[in-house]
Amino acid sequence: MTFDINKIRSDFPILQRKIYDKPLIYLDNAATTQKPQIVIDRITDYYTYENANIHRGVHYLSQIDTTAFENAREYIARFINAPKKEEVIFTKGTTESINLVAASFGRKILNKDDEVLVTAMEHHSNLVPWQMLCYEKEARLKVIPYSDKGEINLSTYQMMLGDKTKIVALPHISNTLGSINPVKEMIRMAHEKNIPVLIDGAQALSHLKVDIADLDCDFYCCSGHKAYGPMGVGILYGKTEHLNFMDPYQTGGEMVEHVTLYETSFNEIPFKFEAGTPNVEAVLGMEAALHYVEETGLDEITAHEKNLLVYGTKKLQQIKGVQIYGKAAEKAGILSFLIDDIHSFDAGTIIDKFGIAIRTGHHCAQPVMNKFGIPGTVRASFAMYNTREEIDKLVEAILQVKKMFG
Amino acid sequence: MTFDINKIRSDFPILQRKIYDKPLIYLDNAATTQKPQIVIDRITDYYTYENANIHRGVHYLSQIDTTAFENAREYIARFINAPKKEEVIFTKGTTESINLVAASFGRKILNKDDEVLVTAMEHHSNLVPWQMLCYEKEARLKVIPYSDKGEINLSTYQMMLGDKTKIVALPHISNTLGSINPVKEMIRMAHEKNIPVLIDGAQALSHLKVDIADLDCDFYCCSGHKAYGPMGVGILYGKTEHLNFMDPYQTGGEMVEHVTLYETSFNEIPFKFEAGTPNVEAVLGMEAALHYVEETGLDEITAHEKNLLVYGTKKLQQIKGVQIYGKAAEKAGILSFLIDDIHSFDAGTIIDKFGIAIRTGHHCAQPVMNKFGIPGTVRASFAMYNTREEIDKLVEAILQVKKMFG
Amino acid sequence: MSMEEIQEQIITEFSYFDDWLDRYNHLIEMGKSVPLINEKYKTKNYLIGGCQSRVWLHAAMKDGVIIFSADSDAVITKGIVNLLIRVFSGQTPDTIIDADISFIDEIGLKEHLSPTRSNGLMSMIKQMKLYALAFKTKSANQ
Amino acid sequence: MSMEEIQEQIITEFSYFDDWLDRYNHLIEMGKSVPLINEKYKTKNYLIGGCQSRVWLHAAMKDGVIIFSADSDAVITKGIVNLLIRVFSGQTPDTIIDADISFIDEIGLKEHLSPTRSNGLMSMIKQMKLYALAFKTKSANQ
Ligand SMILES: Cc1ncc(COP(=O)(O)O)c(C=O)c1O
Ligand SMILES: Cc1ncc(COP(=O)(O)O)c(C=O)c1O
Repeated sequence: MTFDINKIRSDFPILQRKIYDKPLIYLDNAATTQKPQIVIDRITDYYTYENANIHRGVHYLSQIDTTAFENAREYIARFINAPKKEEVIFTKGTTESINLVAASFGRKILNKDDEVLVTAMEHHSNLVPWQMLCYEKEARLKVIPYSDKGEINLSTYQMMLGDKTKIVALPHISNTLGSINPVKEMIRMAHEKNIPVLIDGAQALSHLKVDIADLDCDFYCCSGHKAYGPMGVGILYGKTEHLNFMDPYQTGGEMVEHVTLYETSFNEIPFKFEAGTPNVEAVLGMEAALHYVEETGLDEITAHEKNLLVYGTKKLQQIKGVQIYGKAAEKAGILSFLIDDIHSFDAGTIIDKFGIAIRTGHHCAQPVMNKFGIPGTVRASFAMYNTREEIDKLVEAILQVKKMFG
Repeated sequence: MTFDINKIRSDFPILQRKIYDKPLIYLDNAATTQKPQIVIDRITDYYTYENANIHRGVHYLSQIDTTAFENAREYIARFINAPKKEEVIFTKGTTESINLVAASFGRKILNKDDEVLVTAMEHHSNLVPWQMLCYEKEARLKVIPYSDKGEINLSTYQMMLGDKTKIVALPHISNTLGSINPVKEMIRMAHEKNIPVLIDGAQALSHLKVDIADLDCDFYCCSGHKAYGPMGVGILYGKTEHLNFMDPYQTGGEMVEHVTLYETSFNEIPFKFEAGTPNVEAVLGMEAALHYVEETGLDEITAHEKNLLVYGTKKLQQIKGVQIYGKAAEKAGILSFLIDDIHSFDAGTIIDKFGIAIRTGHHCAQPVMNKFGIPGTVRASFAMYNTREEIDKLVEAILQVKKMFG
Repeated sequence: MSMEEIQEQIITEFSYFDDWLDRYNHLIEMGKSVPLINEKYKTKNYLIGGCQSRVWLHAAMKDGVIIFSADSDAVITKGIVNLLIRVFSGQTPDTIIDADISFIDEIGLKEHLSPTRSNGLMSMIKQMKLYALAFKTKSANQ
Repeated sequence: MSMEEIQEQIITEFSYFDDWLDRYNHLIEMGKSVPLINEKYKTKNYLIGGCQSRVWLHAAMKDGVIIFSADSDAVITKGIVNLLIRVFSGQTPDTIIDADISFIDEIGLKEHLSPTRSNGLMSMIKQMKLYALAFKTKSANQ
């Protein structure tokens, strides 16, 4: 497999457009990725030829859609190497997946004075649900610290795993610092004490190989839209034993088996957790996206993004006054920085004028900002279609920022 | 405005396709509607030229998307005549909207021995969440009966509204019987006793005028995909006072205002209830769909569907052995029936062979089936693009069914 | 007859029908001759989940082969059940466990093979194979 | 000067700049001359929500007109605040309440007008109008 960046770029129609008469340079991939033509086509085809509500329909369209939907589940399960396809539940995104686990699993196992462990580098979506749960249960949220480089200290972590720890929730990759956390090792350590672990993989899917069976995590959460797929779909992977133990989260529609006015029995997994009409469009779109990633070559994508990170880091470090946040040895293509003491909003406003899409602010990870005592950062995050030339343009923009606010 | 059925039909590309070499006759609209080309185009355009994550982004794409998203909220709020646009919350569908209210409102106001009122004609999505809530709170679910015709008796209902009643949940239109319930009057009666009312409007949006201000309901729930819009988006309308009183449902992402590791304050409505990356694509698609409905003329659509209902009812009644379920005086374009004592699955399997998409089974309303002592019905449900000729074809198919199983 | 032979027979039988109408009429005919389950087995325990119509399936081991009987409240479903019983009933557990069911595709009933919950064919086959597995395990343990 | 005149003045001022770079440089210049808020008002109470940068806004009534002072931790935001203060400060509550703010569009800063939570321009204008309304109500009640 050869990684042909020109072909890849031509597969993403939005990269042909101009912003303020300049070619779009899209470096906001940690927020959401762009979509290749085949994903757009899949959606168009779906609504043009196939659209129907699935499950239980006897008519032709409903049948082919149901087949397509369940085949997509099977493909996606294989893509993340989930042991069983029924362990893959479709949600609307990472945030919902985590909330589902907090509500249906956390609420059932957590008691007063129990502990939930998270890191200090969480996205709010993997922090606030656990805060709320602990508040409700009078349990304690304990926070695993990390170094200024953005690395979790494994021995501190191991010490924190105690008799009261009922669940550990970790980000596979930090959306702010870019750290690729040693989750496999951390899962192993937790399992030694029989503690289940949830991984927030929002930043990992389609950027590095997600191998559920190898990780042996209890739950894995991710979003389609951050992995070249459509908005409105996410995955919750859960081990069968947990999913069977858990109560349903939302109820109604196809997730029930038998209903009388006063009693209801629930369907088996995964349907038990998929209340309401599923987002068939988005599931099929996500399947197409992961297909595209597989064909392009996930290892090659990972290597390409790592290259960009190394190149970008070097280039930014050459600019006087640029401070990079997040210097873990194992790091994904996410580059947070500040220029002198220029506010990220000021920097971002000017960088935007170059047609460059970067994100500024706290990136929904305010505790990370608090740690470093800053209100926000500028963040460039890479995807398979980014190039060194784009990073050079970013550098130009940064130099302009320095000139204007210097 | 003239209602040009040929133009309308040509706007829905799927209607050009064939099933088993016969033109598709799509009569499963209560399950999900088909999409006009402009909805498909809106989605394609979005991913081809505009896609970005919204809110807080300073870059161009994020800004125009945020504007488009919030404009869509404003347009949709106006479409349903909601008093304020912040009262319109985007969810993934009716089922989620109802679950949200049950969890964030119901759970907060309901105590032991309190009562929740629903009808005996609910879709499971407006039944099971209340069952579960009552179970959790040791409260009582009371069921408003209806006549064999499918009409709620208002004086019985009024008598059931008691001191212990804390919430009433009603379907605007029954998805099985087609009854258009007198919800305005029922809301008024409940309000006389200060009881809030939730309306399940899944079958109403885009079929008849939904006028929130006029209804004065406390909550209104509906889905985009049943109103010519994309899958994966729904609406929860809620009165400001309730929404402010309610706790968030899901947490994480943009719905927070300020987060430290141990404390979080929440954003204002509607954002407080929109955790995670919103489904921008689907919201814009839904806006396009409602636009299309407005341009076509909602009153004309309602009249057209009523015409089809009257015609279809007459035609079906002319077939010996056809029994129609649901004969309310006020009825939407939903026609449930059985042929002799032929199982709905048998009938549906044969009708499908004519290229006709109808639904069979319990339609996620098992209590309705129990009332009539049947395992399921065959259901034809109409949308703006259906025609009398299509109903004639359905009649042909039914005659064939009679011949085969007679 | 071996299972393959029965499948061939069924394929030949169906090959006489050119269109869906005749195929389904044949299926409906077959629905009438399904080996009826003893009424006492028409209970929840013998019900197969995941079908839109109700299907009861019973299995018994006799002289090393499994004998199936079944019923359904829908006629087409009965016809399908009958097909399956013709193929599987009277076979050994091992034959059933390893059975290839592609003949269903060849007789033009593929639509019933979709992995949905709307029709029960897949559930029926799964249940029959589960019975076979159970009997096999049981006899291995004896 | 009337509010319209000030707006005209600002539009003329910006019309000298052809490109975004000069316009933003001008805005940054203006950011330096914002009427600084008294440090004691730089508290949570005077913070405007919904801005990515922090904006503190204070208002006082003097001789029938409202005097605004403000600050922000971002320079561009300060520039925008300054623009708004030039237009609104020293005007009567009624003028402020009814003010048309389309001049922002004309000077090429429309991008800051989007109804988002990512920038605070809309929030600032809303807050200024709220102050005006509050002062108006107060003096009506006296
Ligand atoms: C009356 C009614 N309520 C609720 C629903 C659930 O809607 P959704 O599946 O879009 O959440 C439906 C759709 O099947 C319905 O007809
Ligand atoms: C690490 C991490 N977790 C969770 C999320 C939330 O994902 P979503 O908004 O798709 O639910 C994000 C995305 O912003 C993220 O980066």
